[in-house]
Amino acid sequence: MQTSKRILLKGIAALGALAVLPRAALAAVWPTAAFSSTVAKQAMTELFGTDQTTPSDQIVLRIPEIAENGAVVPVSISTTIENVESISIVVPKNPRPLVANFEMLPGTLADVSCRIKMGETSDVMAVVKTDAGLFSTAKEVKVTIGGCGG
Amino acid sequence: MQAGSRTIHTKRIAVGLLLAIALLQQTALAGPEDDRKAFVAFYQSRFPDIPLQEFANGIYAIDADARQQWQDIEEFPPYEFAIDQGTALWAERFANGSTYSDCFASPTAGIRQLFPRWDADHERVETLELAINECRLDNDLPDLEYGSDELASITAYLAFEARGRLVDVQIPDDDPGALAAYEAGKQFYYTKRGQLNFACYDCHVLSVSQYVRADRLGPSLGHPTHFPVYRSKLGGMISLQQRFSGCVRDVRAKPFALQSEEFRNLEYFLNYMSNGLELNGPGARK
Amino acid sequence: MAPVRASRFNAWRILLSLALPALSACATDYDRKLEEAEQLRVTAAEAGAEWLRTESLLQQARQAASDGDEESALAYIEAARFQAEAAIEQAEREAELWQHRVIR
Amino acid sequence: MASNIKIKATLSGDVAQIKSLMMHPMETGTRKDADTGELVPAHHITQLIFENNGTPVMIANFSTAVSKNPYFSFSFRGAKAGDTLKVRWVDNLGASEEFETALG
Repeated sequence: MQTSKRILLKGIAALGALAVLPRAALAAVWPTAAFSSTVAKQAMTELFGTDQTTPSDQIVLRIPEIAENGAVVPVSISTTIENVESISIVVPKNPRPLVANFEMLPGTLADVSCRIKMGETSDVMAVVKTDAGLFSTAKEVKVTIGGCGG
Repeated sequence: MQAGSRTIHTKRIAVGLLLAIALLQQTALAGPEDDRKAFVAFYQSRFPDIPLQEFANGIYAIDADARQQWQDIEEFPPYEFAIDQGTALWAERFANGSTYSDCFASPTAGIRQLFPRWDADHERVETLELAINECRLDNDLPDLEYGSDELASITAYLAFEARGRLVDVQIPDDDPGALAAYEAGKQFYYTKRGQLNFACYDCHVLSVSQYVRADRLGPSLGHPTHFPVYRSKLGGMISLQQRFSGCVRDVRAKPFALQSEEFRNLEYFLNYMSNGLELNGPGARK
Repeated sequence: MAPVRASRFNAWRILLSLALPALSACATDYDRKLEEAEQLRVTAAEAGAEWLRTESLLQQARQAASDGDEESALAYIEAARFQAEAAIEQAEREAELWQHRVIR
Repeated sequence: MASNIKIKATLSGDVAQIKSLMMHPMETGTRKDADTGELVPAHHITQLIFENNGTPVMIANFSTAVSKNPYFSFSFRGAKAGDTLKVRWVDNLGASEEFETALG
């Protein structure tokens, strides 16, 4: 609990000093509004200030066509676009479309993987934010209802 | 006329007798090893492109898209937490100073493949789970609940330690009880049950690789090699018998208790069918 | 809760048996049918062939009866009885039939 | 007690690939408890922060839609053998946990 209190204080400190702190400290604030939004476009506007993205074939989104299990869908995103600031995963048909957002810091390579939950068949969008704007690619993932499993 | 028809009749009886003898011989000869060879031959002819050892990977030997997702999960599988917990539990000293190791003659890498085995003293099939609780009993400790995380962690650790060893279930021929247990397990496997009137055989032999709603049915050959498994659906570990229980429920029959005689015999039969395959547990499944 | 309900049901039955002899016959009918269905379920279970929902159907019958809904109770019993009988038949059939499926 | 965070790190040149696995329920807040029928409150990791020798190299923000027992992997440049990689997560209920490992 001690640790968590310290972290909370840090968060408050970061909020109070937004203008002067480097990006790393800035990002330490969890984007509540974007994550709470129930509409993909709104979530993106909360996070990026706009919901407009440029489709890009320089983003590699590796994700299954048919999810074995909607509770665990492996996703990998990488890109050759330069000066990446963040990579985000948006699943428009999820109750809360913004799934995760990864802040790239100096030295971080634009190549991330994780496992996500999907409530139903939906597009999965990878949104890459760079100093030149927002780029994206999307793939549909079918989520089916299992029979017996494993 | 009369003589002629009698001859034909006699001939018929003779042919019938011969057939009966042939059948009897076949039945008498069809021991576990013949069963196993026929079982393996079925899957090999059904999936000629799949190498025998691949069957240890279950449905992922058959379904490429699912295999990719499984491999992604195997990059860093959640069952590693269970292995860690099992490692710690295995090392713990009981109040009397002993450890689990003291109950088993083999090193940790040599334990998993000893089970299921015929326990002549108790006239029953002994599974790894049963043996762990026997060990606890010998040390005045209460049983671990079948289906508990603690027990699954220990079996996950022992499975991990035994990776690469071969399934090698023995049916000692000096004890008719062992063969009877095997036969009971075999009967269970082929018997239709439940409101849906399905045998294990119906799904995992006749309809293997077909879809049941969104799931593809896995082969029985190699099914026991990778348990216990982390099930994504449940977010936790399950034993082979918990999987049996799920299957029985899925065909709308009342499941037998974990570690019941029925399930232990089935485990004995199924493992025997997979003799010679590599142990690759613990596993990750959807 | 359950014992209270049961006694309420008993009281209701006694009342009925006093006032409506015809309906009280139904109550006995219920007991007899429940007992029969339960026996069949046990037979199916002993054959290792009990179906998934038979026991819960009988439980639902008892619940309906204790709620005073005899019609539903009898319907649940009938469903349970059907399942138990079908399971017993299945087990008898399978005692022989399984051998024809064995991979040889 | 074993840690609830596991890290697998590999170095190739000055690039470190970090794979992490955390034990966490990642409750969505929309799931009903099977026994009580009550909603299970949301309980999920919000942030996962990696630092190499004290310098942040990745901040991952998670919603409830990251799978139970989260897995996350990434790579960064400028690493060398012997560096201390620290990972820390914080969840929405204010709990946190951290883990350190040496690279290489």
